[in-house]
Amino acid sequence: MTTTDARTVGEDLRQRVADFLAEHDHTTMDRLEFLRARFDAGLAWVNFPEGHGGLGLPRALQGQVDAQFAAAGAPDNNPRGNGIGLGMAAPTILAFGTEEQKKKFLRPLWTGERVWCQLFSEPGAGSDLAAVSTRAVREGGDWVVNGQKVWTSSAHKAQMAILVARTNPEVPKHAGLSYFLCNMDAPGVDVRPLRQITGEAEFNEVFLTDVHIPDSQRLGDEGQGWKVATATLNNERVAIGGGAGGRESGMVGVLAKSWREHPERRGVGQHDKLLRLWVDNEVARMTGQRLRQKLAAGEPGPEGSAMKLTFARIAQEASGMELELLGEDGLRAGDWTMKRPQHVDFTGRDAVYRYLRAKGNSIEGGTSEILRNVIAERVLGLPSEPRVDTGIAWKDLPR
Amino acid sequence: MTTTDARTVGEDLRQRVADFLAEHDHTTMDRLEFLRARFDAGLAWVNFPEGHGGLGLPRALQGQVDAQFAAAGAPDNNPRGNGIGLGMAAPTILAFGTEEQKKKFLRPLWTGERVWCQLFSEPGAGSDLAAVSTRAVREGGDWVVNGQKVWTSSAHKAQMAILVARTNPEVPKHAGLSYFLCNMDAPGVDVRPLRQITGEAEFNEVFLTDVHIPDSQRLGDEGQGWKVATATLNNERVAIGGGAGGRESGMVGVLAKSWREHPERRGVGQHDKLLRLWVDNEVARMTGQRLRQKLAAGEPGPEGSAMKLTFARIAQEASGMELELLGEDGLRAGDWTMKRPQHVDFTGRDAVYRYLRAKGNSIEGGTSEILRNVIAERVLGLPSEPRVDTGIAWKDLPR
Amino acid sequence: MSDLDLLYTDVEDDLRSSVRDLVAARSEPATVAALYDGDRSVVDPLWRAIAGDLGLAGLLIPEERGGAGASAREVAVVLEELGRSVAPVPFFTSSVVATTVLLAAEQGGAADELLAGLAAGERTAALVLPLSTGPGDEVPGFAVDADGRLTGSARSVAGALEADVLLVPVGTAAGTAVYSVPAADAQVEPVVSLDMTRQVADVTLEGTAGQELIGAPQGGDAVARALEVGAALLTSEQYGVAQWCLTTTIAYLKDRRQFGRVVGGYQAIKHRLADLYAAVESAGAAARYAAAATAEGDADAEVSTAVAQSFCSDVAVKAAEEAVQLHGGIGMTWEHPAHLYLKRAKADQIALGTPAAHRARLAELVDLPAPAPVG
Amino acid sequence: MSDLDLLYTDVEDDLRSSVRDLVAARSEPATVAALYDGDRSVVDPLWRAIAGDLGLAGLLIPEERGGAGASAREVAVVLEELGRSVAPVPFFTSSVVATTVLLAAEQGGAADELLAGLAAGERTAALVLPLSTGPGDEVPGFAVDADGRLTGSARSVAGALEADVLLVPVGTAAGTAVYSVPAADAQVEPVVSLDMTRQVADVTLEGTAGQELIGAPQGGDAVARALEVGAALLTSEQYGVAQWCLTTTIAYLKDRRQFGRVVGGYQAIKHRLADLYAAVESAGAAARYAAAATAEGDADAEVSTAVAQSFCSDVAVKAAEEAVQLHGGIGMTWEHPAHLYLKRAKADQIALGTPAAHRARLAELVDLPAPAPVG
Repeated sequence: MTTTDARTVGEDLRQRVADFLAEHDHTTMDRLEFLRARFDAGLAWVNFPEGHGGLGLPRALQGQVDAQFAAAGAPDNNPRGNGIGLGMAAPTILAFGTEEQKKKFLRPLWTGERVWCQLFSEPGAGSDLAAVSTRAVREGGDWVVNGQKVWTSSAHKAQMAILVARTNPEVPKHAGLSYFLCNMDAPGVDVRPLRQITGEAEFNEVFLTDVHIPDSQRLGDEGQGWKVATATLNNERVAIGGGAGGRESGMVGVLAKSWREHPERRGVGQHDKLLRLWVDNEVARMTGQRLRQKLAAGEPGPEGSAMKLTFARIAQEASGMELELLGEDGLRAGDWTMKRPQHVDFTGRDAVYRYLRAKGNSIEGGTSEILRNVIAERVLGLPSEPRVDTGIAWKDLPR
Repeated sequence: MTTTDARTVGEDLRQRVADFLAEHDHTTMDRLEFLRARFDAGLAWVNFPEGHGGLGLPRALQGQVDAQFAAAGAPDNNPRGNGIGLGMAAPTILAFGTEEQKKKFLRPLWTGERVWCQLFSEPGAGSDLAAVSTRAVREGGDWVVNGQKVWTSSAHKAQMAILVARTNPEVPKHAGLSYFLCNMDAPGVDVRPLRQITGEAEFNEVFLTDVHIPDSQRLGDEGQGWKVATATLNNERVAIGGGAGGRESGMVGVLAKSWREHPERRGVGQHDKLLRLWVDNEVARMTGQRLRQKLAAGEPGPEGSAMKLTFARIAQEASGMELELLGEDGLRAGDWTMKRPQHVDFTGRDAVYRYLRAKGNSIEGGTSEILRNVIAERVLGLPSEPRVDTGIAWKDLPR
Repeated sequence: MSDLDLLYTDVEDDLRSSVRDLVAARSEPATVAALYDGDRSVVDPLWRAIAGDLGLAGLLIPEERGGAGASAREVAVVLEELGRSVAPVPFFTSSVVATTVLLAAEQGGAADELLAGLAAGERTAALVLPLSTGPGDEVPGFAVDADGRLTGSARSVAGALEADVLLVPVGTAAGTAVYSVPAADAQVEPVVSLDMTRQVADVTLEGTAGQELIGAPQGGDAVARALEVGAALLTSEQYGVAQWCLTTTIAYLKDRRQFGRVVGGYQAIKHRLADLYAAVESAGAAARYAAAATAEGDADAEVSTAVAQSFCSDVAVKAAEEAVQLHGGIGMTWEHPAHLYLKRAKADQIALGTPAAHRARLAELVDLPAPAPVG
Repeated sequence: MSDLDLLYTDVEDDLRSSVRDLVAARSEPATVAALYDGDRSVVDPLWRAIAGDLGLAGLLIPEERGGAGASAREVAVVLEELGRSVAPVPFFTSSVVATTVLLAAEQGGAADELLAGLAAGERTAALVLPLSTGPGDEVPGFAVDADGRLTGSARSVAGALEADVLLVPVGTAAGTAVYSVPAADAQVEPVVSLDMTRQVADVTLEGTAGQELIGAPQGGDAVARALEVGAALLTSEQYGVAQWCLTTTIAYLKDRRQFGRVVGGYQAIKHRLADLYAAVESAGAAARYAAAATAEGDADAEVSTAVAQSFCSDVAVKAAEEAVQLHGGIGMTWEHPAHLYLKRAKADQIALGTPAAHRARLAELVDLPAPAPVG
């Protein structure tokens, strides 16, 4: 598509949204009805195909549409409340779902009627996701699922889940998995808060006991679960690499503000370290800017994984340094009460919270160790780790 | 041995040295004759057996003997000029040599008549010493050796060498090695200086072309070379772990002196880094002091390998920082001329030399990477690296 | 800089065993974690057992004043063990810091009775200063009126919650004096703390009657000495914390498998653990050196304290951070004890002066001056 | 802080290729290493080819003054390539630093002829300041007498050995002026240098006749601007150095085997290379940002220069140090080119201000003041 074409398409789309808004008065219409109508008009995610909330247009045009709806004061689908659904479940359902599955699940997902969560990680399968031991056994038209999942955000709010389970333990571990769409209100689904070192519980453990899932909610072929899950996780990586703030964003901004506003906190010998962190943060901003320019120019760069490493390190060092600068105030925490936070604000709350929560930055969404492997192998072309589990049936692996 | 016994033994020994000195007037006697006599009297290395320069006494008593000879103004055997001979070849010959070999080689080694070097490393066998490809083939009563050795210090001054060569390529790599005592003046031994990044050549490459070694100079059994070489290298490690200076020893001392004497060099933002290095150096001193106390108390600690890691890091960081502090003077080097240094003085010469030479600290005598493996596996008990060369004949290994 | 003995004596090894056994029997991670939810029931019995049953509260107190007459060396061994178990007892605040203040009081004076009570494990004291106050820092004094009534406040005071008597630095024209105040007479406001195993409190006195134990300016010297000794010996606690983190992490990684292999067998992990091992062992030597120098009143004590504080504070934090990271997700959970050590390590880093502050102090001690300010 | 374009244009890609091809054809590690033994025969032909044949000497000079009218962006691409090959040419000293000084001279004045000569690649200039002088540093001026004769000296001057004309900062009552002196009239004493691929010299003038090119105080501004631009663009050279080190090391480790396995397959090595890759890519973005900000005269240029200098200087040194270490013994030999990059990287770290000096400058630019001195 040339630039001229793109401009025309953009103008057509703008007109289409204007027409929609003219025909649907959000000030009088029921919010949900309005959202459903927007979906049906292909203005939900314009890069999706027609009939599934989209128009088959470039993803880049979505921002324009969202901005136009927002400018008109129209209600949105609260995307922050359904990040896993929108960012991970939806593209996977689109890619691997049957026509019936797409029809059934995509619209309520987009409108937010159904919030989704992700039942992937297990106590014994963290970085090594293919090692999941949650079993799904076929019984008639259903699969009966037993097992334990962990690190599930939103599980206590979700109506649906994407689930990876083992359907065949007799084959090597990657080959014996299948992928399911699981109703969270099904009998046998037990969601328990998982308390973190901050005192609160962002995440959950989910215990699955004889949970029945109809075979019609299997996504992709039996045994194809690893492939489907990989597609889901690639969408996650895109989501993480995407965000980047401006100068003094993140924890360094908090630290710089504290330094400026409180001369009494300025520690002897800590000035150069502060400046190093400031420089690292600013270089990360520049690197992110270049990454976005490359993506926009159709040259996807491999820097995304590297940036996640950098962000985690900076957040951890800056928040650790902040406590040192605080001195007697650094010894005081905000609150250890077990709570379920509404959302996670890495740079919000108190300094002790920031320090502790930042420890998760190098674990969640791919540990820094795994990311270094990924960079070394996929970007630098270095050999992969010696594997001892290749070709061995899952049931025979040491655990 | 109780403390009382030890005191008696020490007194007896002191008397024995006094008697020797009374009987041998070093001011009139030929230096070499004096040293030979000292050897024959068992006062060379008192922990060696009688008949081989020793008296079978504890090694700890050697210092007393050396001090007594030094106090009397007697000539010494210039131990600095034959470090590999005294530190590595001698204990190995003692442990694995035949009676005839010990008789023939130990006395001229100790007196310094024969300087020794070590023909172990090869371009393709650095950390992985067992991969040496220098071949020794039996021809009648001799072995005929062909190959290339590298990183050989003192080869240009040495009369003898300890040599590891492959005598059987048909068996796995550790099993096909033998250990030889090689005359450096034998035909086919070609010593070439190996120039380093400092410009000078401390080390040599040694090319061996049809070099004949009589079978009587094989040390240990045929195929036992790995075991003998390991014993040699353990002696090296003891030698490296042993040394430790006082406060502000090494490169940090140079840096601290420069900082004190040149206020104009004190870099903004570099004060805390200087102090960190000073602290690290001082902690290394304390760790070394504790290590020596443990050794003396018969509790050998595993800290030696860790200390070599630390020393290398500190030397590299401190010498790098010194150049930054020097500014315009840091851009000036001493001398790039190819030379053969008489001895290596890590903290001597100019700052550029110190910076470059320190890079070798984490490579020579076991790279820092190998030392971390050693600590992880032998001290912490973590699994060893997956091996792909076990049980495969050397000739079939990929190279 | 003498050649201090850095090894442990047999007596010290025995002492270590008895502390370790007692703490293992009376305190476990789950009960320690409960402190964060406000359940402090583990504290009193554990402290009574350590102070009274084992008689450790009087270690630093000479026999003629009712104590055990031991030295900083033995105290350091106890602190190593208490660090290794993040034990929530006021041993450091009462038996080290407050006791060192009182030892400066002249024998036969007002402090004798209190010292005897501390030695017997019957009383517990705390010095009313922010826990973050380091050696050489300015000590803000409380005000005293003509009737000996004290007024003032101090934030983030450690040990105040467990103490029955507070030692209050008081500013006078002649310098700093030290008064005692019954804790019951003071406002001691618990603070939600980074480290709830050594929970801090805000202490306020509003015309509270106090008794002068050490006059001015000797009281200032006593407090300075207590901060010096406290800083020196806290490093042994930090070493204990670091050691627990290292050994626990290694044990976990020898067992945990991912991708069919034991995680501790992956080389990048091995190398990190090797580096951490080197750091922790070095911290052990530095802490031991500081304890020995303190015990012997060595001329080198101040330098070795600054060195050990700079080094051990950061190693303990590093070890705890690595423990959380290398445990993967489980290390981020409340259920796993790693967070207890992370919080203690981070609080200890701030306690008695940050590493950077100790390096700034070291710069003066060893004549490595800061650059002149620019412009 | 505008959204500067950080990508390379097609024109820049072509420029890169032609520089790379030319340097590859005319310079190789062994001839570069020969510089350290005093054989400088590689320098002149290579520089003539770059300055004349490729016409790169006039990149920064506007077309109306005889140059190519390109910008700092294109210059940065050239510097990346020259860094990648440690090319021993005075492009940076003459075509970047000295040229930027002269561009401040009014058109129609005494500098025109020299600029035209530089643009044509027929002449080569050098600014007579220590290479270590950074933006904002005090610039010591030479003395001038009433007859325009200059006296003074400067140590560790880069580019002076290759220059036929020297630009001399001269201190006057009105500030700094810039004079030119034929290099042949000056004492230019070669110095055995850390980086012999950019060998420095000591320059002494003893009553040497000079010509005023830029009067005072404009000359001072011109020099300051040249240091600013030089610092910004040197980071692209540093990125080139770092990139060579990373790619060469990876290539070696994909081939080198120890213990039967490719060394690049050991996880600890992989993780170090992954971290180094992240650093080098980030350095590329920072250098590119500084070049773009300089080219566009962006308000953010000074900040981005300080940021890039702080970051890229250390990354280049780190990459070169890792290259030496990860090549094992071979990286310590004279025969392997790694040392050429280590020496260039270390000299570049000092050149135009150390990273710490740039951070101190950054502190003022972004209002993060140093702590008040204690006591």
